[in-house]
Amino acid sequence: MRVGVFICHCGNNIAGTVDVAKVAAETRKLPGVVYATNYMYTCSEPGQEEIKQAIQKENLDRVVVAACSPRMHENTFRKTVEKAGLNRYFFEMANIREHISWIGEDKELNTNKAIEAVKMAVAKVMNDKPLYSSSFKVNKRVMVIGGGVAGMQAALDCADGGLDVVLVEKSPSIGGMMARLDKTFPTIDCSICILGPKMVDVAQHEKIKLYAYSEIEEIKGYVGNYQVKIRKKATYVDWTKCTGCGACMEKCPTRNAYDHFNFGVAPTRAINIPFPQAIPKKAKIDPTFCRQFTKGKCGVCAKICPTGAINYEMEDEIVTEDIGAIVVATGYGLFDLDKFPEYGAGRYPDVITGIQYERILNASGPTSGHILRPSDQTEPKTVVFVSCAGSRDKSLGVPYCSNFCCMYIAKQAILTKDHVPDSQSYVFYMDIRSPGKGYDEFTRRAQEDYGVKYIRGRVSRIYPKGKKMVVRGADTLLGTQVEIEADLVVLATAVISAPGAANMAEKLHISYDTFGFYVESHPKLRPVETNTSGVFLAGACQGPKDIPASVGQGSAAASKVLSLFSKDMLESDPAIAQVNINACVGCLKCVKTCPFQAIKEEVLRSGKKVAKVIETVCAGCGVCTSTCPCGAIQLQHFTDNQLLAEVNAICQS
Amino acid sequence: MPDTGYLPKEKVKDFIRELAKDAIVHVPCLEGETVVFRPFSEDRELCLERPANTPPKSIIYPQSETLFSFEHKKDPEDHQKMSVELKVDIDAPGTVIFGARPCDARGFVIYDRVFIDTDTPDPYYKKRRENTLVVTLSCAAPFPGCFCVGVGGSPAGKEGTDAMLTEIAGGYIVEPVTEKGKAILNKPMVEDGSTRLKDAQQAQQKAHEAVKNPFAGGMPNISPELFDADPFWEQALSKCVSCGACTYLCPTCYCFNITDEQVYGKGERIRSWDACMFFHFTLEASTHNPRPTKFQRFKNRVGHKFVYYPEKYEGAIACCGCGRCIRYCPVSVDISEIVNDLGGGGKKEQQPAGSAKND
Amino acid sequence: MADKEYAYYSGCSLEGTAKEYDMSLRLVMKALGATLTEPHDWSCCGSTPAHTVDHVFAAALAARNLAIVEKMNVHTLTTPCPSCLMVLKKAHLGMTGDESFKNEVNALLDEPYEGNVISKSSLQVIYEDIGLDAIADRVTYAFPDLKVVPYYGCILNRPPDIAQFDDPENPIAMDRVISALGVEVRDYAFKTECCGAAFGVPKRAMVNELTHKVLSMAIDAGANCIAVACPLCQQNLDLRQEQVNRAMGASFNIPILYFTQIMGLAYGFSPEELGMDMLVVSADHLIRSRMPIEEYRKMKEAEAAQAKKAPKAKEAKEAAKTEES
Amino acid sequence: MSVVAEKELRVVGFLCNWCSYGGADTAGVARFKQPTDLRIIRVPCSGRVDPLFVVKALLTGADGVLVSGCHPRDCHYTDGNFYARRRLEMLKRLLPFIGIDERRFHYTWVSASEGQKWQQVVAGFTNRLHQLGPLHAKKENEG
Amino acid sequence: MSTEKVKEAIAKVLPDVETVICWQGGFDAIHATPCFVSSPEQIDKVIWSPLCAQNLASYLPSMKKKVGIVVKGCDSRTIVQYMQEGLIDREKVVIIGIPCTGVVSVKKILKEIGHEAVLDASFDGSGSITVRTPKGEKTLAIADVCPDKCRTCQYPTPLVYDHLAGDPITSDKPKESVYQDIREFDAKTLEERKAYWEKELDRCIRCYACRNACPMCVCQDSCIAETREPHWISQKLSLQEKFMFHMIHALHLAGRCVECGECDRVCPMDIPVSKMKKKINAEMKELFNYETGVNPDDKPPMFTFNVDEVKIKEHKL
Amino acid sequence: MDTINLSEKTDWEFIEQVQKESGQNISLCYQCGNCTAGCPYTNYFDYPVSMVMRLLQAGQKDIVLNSKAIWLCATCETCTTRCPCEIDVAHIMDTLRIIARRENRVSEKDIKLFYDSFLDSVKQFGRIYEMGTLLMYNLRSGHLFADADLGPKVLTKGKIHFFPKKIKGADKVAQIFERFQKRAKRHG
Repeated sequence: MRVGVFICHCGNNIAGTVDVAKVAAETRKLPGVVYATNYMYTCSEPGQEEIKQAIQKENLDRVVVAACSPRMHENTFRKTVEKAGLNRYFFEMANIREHISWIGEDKELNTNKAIEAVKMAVAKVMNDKPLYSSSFKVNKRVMVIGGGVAGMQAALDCADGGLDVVLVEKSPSIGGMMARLDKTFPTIDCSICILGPKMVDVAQHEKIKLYAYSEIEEIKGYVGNYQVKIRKKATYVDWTKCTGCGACMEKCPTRNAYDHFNFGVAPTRAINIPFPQAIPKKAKIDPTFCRQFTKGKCGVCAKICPTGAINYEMEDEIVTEDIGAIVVATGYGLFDLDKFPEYGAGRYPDVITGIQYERILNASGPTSGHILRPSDQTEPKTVVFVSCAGSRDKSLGVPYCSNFCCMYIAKQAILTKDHVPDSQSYVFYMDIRSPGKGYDEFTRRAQEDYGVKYIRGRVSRIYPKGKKMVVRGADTLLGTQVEIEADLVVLATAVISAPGAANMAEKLHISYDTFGFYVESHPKLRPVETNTSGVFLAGACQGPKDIPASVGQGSAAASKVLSLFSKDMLESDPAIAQVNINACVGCLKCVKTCPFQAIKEEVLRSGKKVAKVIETVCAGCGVCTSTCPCGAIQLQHFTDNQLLAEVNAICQS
Repeated sequence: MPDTGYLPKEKVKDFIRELAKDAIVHVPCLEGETVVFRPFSEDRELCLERPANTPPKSIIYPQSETLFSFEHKKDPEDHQKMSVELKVDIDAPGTVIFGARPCDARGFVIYDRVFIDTDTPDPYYKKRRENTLVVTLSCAAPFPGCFCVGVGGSPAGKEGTDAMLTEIAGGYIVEPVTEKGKAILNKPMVEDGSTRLKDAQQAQQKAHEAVKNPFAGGMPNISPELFDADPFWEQALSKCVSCGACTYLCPTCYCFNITDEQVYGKGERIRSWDACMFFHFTLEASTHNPRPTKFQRFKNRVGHKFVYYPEKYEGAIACCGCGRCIRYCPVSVDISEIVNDLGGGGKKEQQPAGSAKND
Repeated sequence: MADKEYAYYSGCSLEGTAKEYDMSLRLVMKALGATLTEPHDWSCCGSTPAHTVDHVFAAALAARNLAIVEKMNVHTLTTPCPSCLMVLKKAHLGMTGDESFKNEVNALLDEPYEGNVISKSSLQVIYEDIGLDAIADRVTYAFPDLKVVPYYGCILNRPPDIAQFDDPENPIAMDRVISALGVEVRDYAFKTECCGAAFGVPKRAMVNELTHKVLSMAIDAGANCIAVACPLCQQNLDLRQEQVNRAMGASFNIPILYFTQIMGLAYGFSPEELGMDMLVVSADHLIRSRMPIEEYRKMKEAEAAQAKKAPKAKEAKEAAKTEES
Repeated sequence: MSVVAEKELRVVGFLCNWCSYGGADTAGVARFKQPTDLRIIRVPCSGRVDPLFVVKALLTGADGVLVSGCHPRDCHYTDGNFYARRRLEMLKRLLPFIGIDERRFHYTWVSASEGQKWQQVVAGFTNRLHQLGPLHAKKENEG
Repeated sequence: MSTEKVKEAIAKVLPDVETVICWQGGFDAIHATPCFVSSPEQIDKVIWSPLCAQNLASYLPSMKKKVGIVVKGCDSRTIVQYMQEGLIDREKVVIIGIPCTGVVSVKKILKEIGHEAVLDASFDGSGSITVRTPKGEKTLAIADVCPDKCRTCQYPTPLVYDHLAGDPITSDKPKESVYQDIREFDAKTLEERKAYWEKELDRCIRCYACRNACPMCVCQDSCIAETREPHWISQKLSLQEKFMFHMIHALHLAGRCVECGECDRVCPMDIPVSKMKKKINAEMKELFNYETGVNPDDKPPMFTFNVDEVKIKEHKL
Repeated sequence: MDTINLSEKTDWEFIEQVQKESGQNISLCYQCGNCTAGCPYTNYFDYPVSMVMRLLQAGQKDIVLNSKAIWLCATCETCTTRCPCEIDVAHIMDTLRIIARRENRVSEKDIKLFYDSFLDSVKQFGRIYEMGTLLMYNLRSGHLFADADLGPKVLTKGKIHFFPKKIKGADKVAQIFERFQKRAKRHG
C-alpha cells in the first residue's frame, strides 16, 4: 500500500499551535506511508493540485489529508482524489484543526495529538475498500411545509420552474405572520397589499396543490423518494361547498372564541374565516368554543349555510403524497407574556405584545385600525415600547437577538404618531440594531421626525396606578431610574422557534439548535441546506429573520430544489450496509433494529436464510452492524475492522 | 546409587522445592475444583489425587506461541525504503513436569514422531522437549472414562516418562526410566526404595487390571466400510456440539494454525492450537470447506487417531486413552464407543445409568 | 400527623419585636397538626451584617444552627423569618455545592455541618406541606369586610436560585393561603418591592420614602390591611407608620398583620392569644368585624336567593337577540 | 509515539457524525479550550458503537472511553441513539462487575450546536480520568 | 414424573415428527446423554431422571424438519426465547414438558465422591442419589448436588408445551433469591471483582464449549472470536484475549441469556461463565422489567427501545 | 468626572479579586440597566448599580470601594433576580462591602456601626439583644435619640426585653468570631 499524507497549515490556524513540519516528519516513519508533506492551504487549488500530482508521481493508492473537520472539506478532497484516478473512498481526513489546533494550548501536546490523529487516519485508510455508488430515479415533486411568506416564495419559484408543488399549512389560511402585520418597515407600505397578490398566485397556480389546516404526520423515505403522510384536520365545514360568504360567522351565537389570528386581541366567533383576505377563504369551526360541540345543541351555522357545507361529523383525514424534496418554512413563535411577571404578565390588559399591537393598528383588525387600548377602548396618548422583552436574556433562555424588533418598534412608534397626532411614544432599548438597507435612517426618522423618545435602559417593573401603567426603568445614559406613566405598554417579545419545531425536526431527521431553530449545513456556505439531503430551509424556522431575508431564503431554497431536480437520476451513497452471506446465520436481528426497514429476509438457493439490504432505503447508520453478533452485516466505510484499526492505532501502538 | 528410590510423602514438597532450584517445575494444582498444571510456588495447593483437567501438553507445546516477531522499519534516509526486521526467541527454560500421568507422558511420544523424528524437526518443540524432564505418577485406579489399556497403554506405562512415581504406603517409589530421570535419585529427599519396589509393582499390576478395555477384540479394529459410511457418523455425532473441549484437552491432538497479528507495522507470527471440531478448521480462503459438517470433522478426529496416524507411524495409535474427551464432553460423546462401533463387532454393552431406579 | 415535624428556628426578632408572629405561628401550626421543635440553644444566624464581614464567617454563624438541627431527629427546618431563611439557605447551598467552602466553614465550628438539612419558610410549609384544603377546613370565622394585600417583602422569594419557592416577581402563596381562609385578597403590584427595613435604624429618611410607596400602593389597591410574613417588614410598616406620616405628611392608619395572625383569627383564636394587642396600628376594628362562618354562610345564601332572578331575565333577553339577527 | 507520558492519558472517543462530532467542531470554531488527551473516532451514529469497541479499547490500553451521540429524539437516523442508550447503559452497569471502574466509561448526548457542552464533557471526563489515574500498568517501552 | 410417562408421550408424538430429542444413559452411571429417537424401538433406551441436566432445546434451531423435544421447566425458557427472536418455527416443534424438581450436577457429585470412577448409581425416589465407587457407596441429597440454577428455580413446570408428562408444580423458591448471588458479588470491591475474574478467566482454554453448548449463541460457525473479518481478537492465549472472548459472549447474550446454566455445566475448567450474563439479566430486569424466556410476545431489550427510558438517567460527570 | 486614563488606571488585580471572591463573571454585564431600574435604593446611591458594575469592569477600585452605593445596598436581591445575564449582583455588592471593610474604607459609617453593634450582640449573647444593639448603635453613632420616639410604643407592648437573654452556647458563638479573626490574620 502506498499512502500519501498531506498536512495543512491552514495559514496560522493549524500551524500556529501545531508543529506541522514535525507531524509530516513523524508521519513519514509510519509503515505504508510513502509520501508526507505539509502545505499552507491544502484545500486551495494549488493545494489540491499538489495532491493530484503526488498521486501520479508517487503512485499513491491511498490519501490522507490532515486539516480541518471532514464535515467541512471531506467532499472537496474526495473529488480531488477521484479526479486523480483513485476511488473516492480511498481517502481519509484527520481533523487537526477543530479538534486539535483550535482547542489545545500546549504546542507539544497538540503536535503529538496531531501525529496520533494522522496515524489513526492512516490506519483507517489502509483498511478502506473502494466503493461505488449506484443511481436511482428522482420524483420531481417538492413539498413546502409552511405557507408564510418564505414558504409561499419557495412554492411559487418551484412551481414557476415547472415543478409540482405540495404546500402544507397548519393554520386555516396561508400568509403566516406577514399577513398579520399592518405596515412593513422601512417603506411603511401595507403588508397585506403586497402579500395578498402573492397569496392569490399561490391559490391559482396550477402546479401548486395547497393543503391548508393540515399537518405533517409522518415522513418516510430518502432524497428523491419521500412518502409524506399529511393529516387534514377536521374543519367541520366541507370546503368543496363553502363559498366563503361569511353568513355562518355573522350568525354564530358564540362570540367569545379565542381569535388565533388576532392573538386574542378581541374574541371571534366559534365558526370563522380568520381574516378577509384569507386563502383559502373558507370557514372552520373551533370545537372548543362551538356550542354544538360543547353543549351538544345549536346548529345555527348548519341552518344558515346556503350551500349546506357544515358537517359536524367530520373527522381528520390522512393523505399520502410522494415527493422528492422538502422545503421547510415553518416560521417562528413568540414568547409568552407569562414570562414577564414583573411586567404584569397578562394581569394588566394594557400591557400587550408587539404583534397584538400590529393587529390593533391594522385596518382590518379588531379595532378597524383605530388605536384603542384593550382595557377601556380609549385612545392612548402615552405609549411605551419595551424592546428585548425576553431577547438577549440568558436568564429566560433566549440569549440571542430577535433580529427585527428594533425595526418594528420604530415603525409602530411612527404609526402611533400618525394615528394619534397628540400622542407621545417612548422606546426603552439597549442597542438599536438596524443594519439593513435604509433601516438606520428609519429609526432616526422615528426620533427626528416623529419625536419618539428613546431611552437607553431596561424596564424593571410595570404596575398600574389609577388608569395609567407606571413603567419603571433605567436611563443608563442619565444614570438614573426613570418612570413613565403610560396609557399603553407594548412589549417587543422575543422571537422563539415555532411551537412543535423540535417535533417537526425529528420527523424530518434534521438537527435543531438549543433554541429549536433548524441547523443549516454550513453557517456561511450552505445556509439553506440541511444535513439531510433533499431537505432545505427557508425563513425564520432557521433563526429570526425579517421579510426580505425570508423571501430571499425562500427563493434560495427553491433554486436548490430546482438544481437538485435538474438531473433525472441521483447517485446513492455507497457507504451503506452490506451482508456477507457466508457469515450471515440468518438470525435477522438486524431486521429488528433497522430504523429504516431497509433489511429483509432472503432465502438463498441452498435454502439458507440470510439478511438482505435494500440499497436505496439504507441510510448508513450502522445500527445493524452493531446488532449483528457475527459481524456479517457491515456498514461500508465504517466496518468493524476499519474502526478496530483506529482503536488499535490509539490503544496498541 | 540405587536404581530405585523412595520418596516419603511428607517430603514431596521439599523434593519439588529442590527440583525448582534449577528448573521451572510444573505441578498439578488445585484451583477451586479444577486441577491444572502451574509453575510451582509455595502458595500453590498441590493435587496428586487425580489427573489434571488439562494434560501438561501445553508446557512443551503451548496453546499459542510466538514463532517470531517482526517489525517494518523505514530507512531514515529514504522513507520509501522499508525493511522487515525479524526476531526469533524460543523460550525454553529448564523445565520439570511433575505429576503427569503415564497417558499424558505417552502423548509426548506421539508428538515426538511428528515434531522431532523427521527430516525437518520443529525447533520450538524440540528445544522445549529436550529441556524438559517428565516425572510421572502412575495411576492407582481408573478414573471416569479412562481406557488406556485399550490403546496399548497402561496406568503405569513408562513411554515418554523420564522417571515414574508409584504410590505405596507412606510414600512413593521412584523408578527412573531414562538417564535424565536417573539424576533425580540424587536428590537428598530420595531414599533407597529397592526393597519396596515390589509393593509398587503390585500396585501397578492391580491398577492395570482395573482399567476396562472398551474394545471387543482388545485393540481397536476399524472396518473401512463403516469408516466411510456417512450415515454412521451422522447418527453417532448428531449430539455433538462442535466445541473444542475434546481436542484441547487431548494429550495427543496437535493440529495448529498460524496467524499473523499486527498493529501498525509491528507484529508476531503466532502458532496456536487448532481443533478439527471447529468450522474454521481447514476452511479455505475461497470460503470452501472440505469438511463442512460436524460429523465429517469428527470423522477426521477419529480417523487421525486410529487410522491415518497408525498408517504413517507403524501402527502406533494416536490416542492415549486418558478419557478426558469423554469425561469433559458437554454431551458425553464417547470416542471409545464410536471406535468400538466402527469395528462392526458386537455393540458395546449399555452402561447401567439408564437403569437408574428412580421410580 | 407525625410526618409534619419541623425544627423551628424562630430567629432573634421573634423573641422580641416580632413576638406576636411567634405566638400566632405556633398556634396556627399546632391547629394544622404540625409539630415545631426548637433546636437546643440556637444562636443568631448572622443576618445581613455578617455578610458584610466575610462569606465564610457569615456561613459559619448560620451553619452552627444547621449543625444543631442535623443532630435532631427531623430533617426539615422551618423559619418564619425570610432573612434567617436566606442566610441559612445560602450557607447550606454554598456548603453542599463546594467542598472546599464547606471545609473552610466547618473549620470555624465546633460541630461540623454535613449538609443534610432542608430549610423552608413557614409560609412554604403552610402552603406546600399542609396545603390549601387543610387550611380551609379549619376555618371557623369569616371576615366580610376585610380586604387584604399580601406583602412578601424582598427576600422571601428571591433570588429564585436560593429561595426555590414560588414566583420571584409575582408570588402567590400568601395570596392563596389568605384566599383559602375566605378572605378577600386584592391584587397588589408592590408585593416584593423592598420596604427598606434593613436600614430602619441608620437610614431613616430613605426608608420613610420606600415605606411610603409600599403603604400608598396598598391603599390604592383598596386594601384595609396588609398581610406580611417578615418580622422586619412588619416592624417597619407598623412601628414606623407614624414616622412615615410625620415625615411624608401622610395619614396612613392601616394595620399590618402577620398572615399567621389572620389565620389565627379565622380559626377562632382570641386576639390576645395571637398578640393582636402588640400591634402599633390597631386592628381592633377588623377583629370586631369577624363573624362565625355559619352565620356568614346564611347571610350569603340569603343574598344569593335575592339576586337569582335578575340574571335569568338577562339570559332570556340575549337568547331573543340571537333569534332576531 | 503515543500519549505524552505523565501529562496525558489514553482517552478514546466515539462521536456520531451528525451531532457530537459537529458539537466538537463547534467547540473548536469557538476556540473552547480542552485537554488534549482525547482521540476521536468518527462514526455515523452512536447506534453504530458496538459496546465491544468500548471493551476492546479498555482492555487493550485505553484509560477511558467516551461515547457521544445526538440527544434522544434528535437522532439523524431517528432511532440509532435509542439503541445506543440501551446498549451503553447495559455496558455501564456491567463494567464494574468485571472489575473496570464504570467512571472510566461515559456516554452522553451533545448536539452540533452545543460547543460549550462538549468542552465541559471533555474537560469533565478527562479530569475525572486523571483523578482515577492510568488503568493499565505502563508498558516498558513507553515514556 | 416417571420415565414411563415420558416414554408414553414420545410414543404418542413420534408418528407426527421426524425425531424426538430426549435423553439416554451415558458412558457411566451418573451421565446422561442426548438421544434422537426416530423409531418406536428406540424408545426403550430413553431415560428421565435428575441426571438429565442437559438443555436439549439447543438443538432446535438446527433442525430442519418437524421434531419432538423433551424439556424441563428451565429448558422451556430457551424455546420461549427462540420464539421471541423468531429462531424457530413453533409449528415445527412438538414439546413434551416435564415438571422437574431439580437435576444433579455431575461436577458436584464427583467432588463428593472424590472423583472416583463410578460403578453404579441409583435414585431412591425421595430426593437422594446413591453412588457406588470402588471405594464404597455414598448417598447424597439431590438438593445438595443440584446445579445452582435449581436452587432458585422459578419455573419447575415448562412455560410452553404440547404434552405434559406429569402434573404441573409451582416453585417454592422466593423470587428475590434469583439474583442474590449477583448482588452479593456486586457488594465486593472493584479490586476483588477484578482479581476474581482474572483468576477465573486465566484458566480458560478457549475450547468454546460454553459457546457451543449455549442455546442462544446463534452465530456458531461464524463466531467473531475466530474470524479475521471482522478481526476482534487474535488466537493468542493471553488473559486479555480470553477476557475479550468472554465479553463478546456476554454482550452478545445481553438480555437473551435464559440462565439454563449450560455454559457452567460444560466448562472443563469450571469457570463460572454464566455469571456475567446473569448480571446483565439482573440489570435488564431492573431497567426494563424484562425477564428472558418467559413471555413469547416480549421483545429482547437490546432489539427495541422506549423513547423515554424511565429507568435510564443521564450520567453526570 | 475626570478623564480616566484606562491604560494606567485599570486595576486588573481588583477585577480578578472581585471575580474570585464573588464567584461572578463581571464581563457578563452588558449594561442593560435592569439592576438600576429595579433597585429601590437607586435614588440614594452615588453610583447606580449598573454603574458600579461598569466601574468594576473598568477596574476603578477607588471609586467603587469609596462609594456609598455599596453600603446603601440592602441585599434585597431585586437586581440578582432580574439580571438577564444571571449575574448575582447582590452578591457582588456583598463582596465589595467585605473588601471595603477589610481595607477600612467605609463611606457609610452609620451603617457599618449598626452592623458592628449587631454583631457585637451576637458575639456577646449568641443572639440579638435588640435593646442593647440599638443603644450601642446610638452611643457609637452619636445619634443618641435615634428611634427614641418608638421606645414607648415598643416598651408598652412588652416586645423588647431590658435585659439580654444569653444562650448557653454563647461562648461557642464567640469562638466562631475568634477563629474567624485568627484565620483572617493568617490569610493577611
